[in-house]
Amino acid sequence: MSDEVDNLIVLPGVSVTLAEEPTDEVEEIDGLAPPDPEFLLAAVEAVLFGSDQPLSTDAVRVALNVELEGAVESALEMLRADYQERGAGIELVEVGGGWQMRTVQRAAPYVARALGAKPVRLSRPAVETLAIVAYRQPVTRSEVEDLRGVECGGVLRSLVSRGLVGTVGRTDDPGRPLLYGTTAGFLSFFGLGDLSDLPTLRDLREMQSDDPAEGPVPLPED
Amino acid sequence: MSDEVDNLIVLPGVSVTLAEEPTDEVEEIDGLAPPDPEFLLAAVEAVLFGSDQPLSTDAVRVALNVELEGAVESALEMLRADYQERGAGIELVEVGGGWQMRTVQRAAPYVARALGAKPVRLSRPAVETLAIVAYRQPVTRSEVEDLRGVECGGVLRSLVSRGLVGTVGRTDDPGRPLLYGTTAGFLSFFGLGDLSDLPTLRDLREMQSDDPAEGPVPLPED
Amino acid sequence: MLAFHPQQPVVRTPVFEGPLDLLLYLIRRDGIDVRNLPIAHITREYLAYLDLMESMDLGIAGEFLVMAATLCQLKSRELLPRDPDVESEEEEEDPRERLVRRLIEYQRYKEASEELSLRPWLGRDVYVRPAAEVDPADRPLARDFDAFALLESFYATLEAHAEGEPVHEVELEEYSFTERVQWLLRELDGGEPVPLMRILEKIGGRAQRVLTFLALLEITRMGMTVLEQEGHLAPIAVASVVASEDADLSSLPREEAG
Repeated sequence: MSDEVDNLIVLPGVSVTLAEEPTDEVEEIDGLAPPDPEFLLAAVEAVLFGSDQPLSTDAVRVALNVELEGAVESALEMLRADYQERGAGIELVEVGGGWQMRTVQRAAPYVARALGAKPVRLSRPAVETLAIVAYRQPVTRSEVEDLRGVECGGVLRSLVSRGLVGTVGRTDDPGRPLLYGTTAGFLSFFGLGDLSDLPTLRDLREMQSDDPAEGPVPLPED
Repeated sequence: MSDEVDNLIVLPGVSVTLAEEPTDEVEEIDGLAPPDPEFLLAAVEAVLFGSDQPLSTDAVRVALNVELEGAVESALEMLRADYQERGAGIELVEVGGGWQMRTVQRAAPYVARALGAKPVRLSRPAVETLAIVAYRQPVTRSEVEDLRGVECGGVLRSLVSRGLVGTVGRTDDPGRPLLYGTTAGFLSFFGLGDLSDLPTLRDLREMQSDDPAEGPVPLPED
Repeated sequence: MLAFHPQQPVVRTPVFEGPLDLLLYLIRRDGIDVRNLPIAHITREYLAYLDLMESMDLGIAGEFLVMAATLCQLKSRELLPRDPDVESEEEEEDPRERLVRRLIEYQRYKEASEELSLRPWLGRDVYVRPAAEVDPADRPLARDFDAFALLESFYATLEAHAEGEPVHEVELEEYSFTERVQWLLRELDGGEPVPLMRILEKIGGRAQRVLTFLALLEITRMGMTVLEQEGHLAPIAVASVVASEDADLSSLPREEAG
């Protein structure tokens, strides 16, 4: 009895407040209630908008506390189609295993101007080196240098510092040279979903037949 | 392979890096063509999306190189209405004389969760104010201020925006001031089933006197 | 030696990343099938280009000179009469074949890099949202204090700031139940409903508030007062239906002795 009284005295408005708030709400908020179905698309949009990194379907699902993965996936697809259909200035792309909102390419000069930022540049040696690392990874520096015919240490270092290339281990060769590979930042930078989205090498078939294991290239005599 | 022709340098004695920069790039941006009317809305959207600062109508106009100010203004209004109508997760707001895209308030917990945002601590004034509202609800701002002896408007507002405190009605006093009380979010934050679970002074005293862990640790004699 | 004059018509010449790059340029320029690499011709053109670079005072990197040596070696090798026996022994290491393979492979990656250059680059062709600090208002609250901390804060605040008597624990027995009823009825004289909270706030001591509240419940049960609530969210108001002088307090519970 006295317990009740204590509470009542301290909280004159208790009955009012209690009536207004259903108590089962507590559980929902502790575990963050998932968005109502009618708000799902908007919540997905907001979450992607708020992140400067690509978010995996699973990351979105966890952020929204939605149990069913299919719900988030179809919301993402709907959102992507929605942007496309209304010719928005933003598009939803899958990069590096995640979803990301980006400005459409056509709007690039206006965005750059608004940002007052010079467009990002990569030197030609950097792109060449990047291509070799991307297609030959994991690859050592000396392999890259053999392929390009020039020293590549500086270029590789700058690619590493830009987060496009990373070290992925060492070979067992003498001196245990480092192995390089591309990063998630590489995929994001070039708008690639994963490495299999890399354009296929045009001369691939020719090169395969050039492979010494398959016999020497028939060279016509001069 | 006409690409190679692009990588020309001016000889003699000009640095190699110049070759990577197409020389006509500067002209392109200076004479940036404004977006086609059908792309105007999308361009405005992209420009606002790409900027982390609010952009004035004029800044948008300059970024798009659009002469007519009215065109950008109506595009901004259309965009804002468009977001609202389709119940998007993003909204266009005018803040501090500029336009800014941001996530809708309703999506805030999901966005914060997606970003893995670090929790914030409630300030001492906020805790004090919350305590008064919790134990004296329903309570007006001026009553809280009388008790704390300082102005509490800002603190109350932030507690309301945090979802810990809400308005529960008005008094009949002149000016009909708002009455504040705690919310379901408050209960959930403190893990309370309902307001009667709020500890009383007796609970507190029991804890302090009866809990052996709270008592002084007996020092072993030397 | 050319001098640099800004007004002078400029001489444009390709920049080469390395000897392979230069060789590919010459092969393409002269419409040569890389598989049918005419060593004598390509060596001549390659050396001529190095001469040009030298005449323009451009530093020639070591790799270019190494390739020049390789080309000259290949050329002299071709001039020698072929010995079929030596040829078969050396087939695996045919330096010319090796050069052709390097050129073709290098070209593959050059083309791949050109395709990469055409893709939408982040920060050049497409832009993402700039990284933003989460608005503090949107960040979750740290769960570093509990409801007891709230209670302590409440009492600390009351004691620090209350202008009236501070909240003390007062012995219940010091107060008269009947006195509380009389006080309540006096407060409610006039018949106008008064918010319950405001009545209770006039009372300084917590124990006294308990007693007053119990008194209110009792006289409400007896029909001297009514509790009103206008709506679902409205505060509770109390109104008396009897004047304080007319109230019959004889049926109130007897007070226990001290």
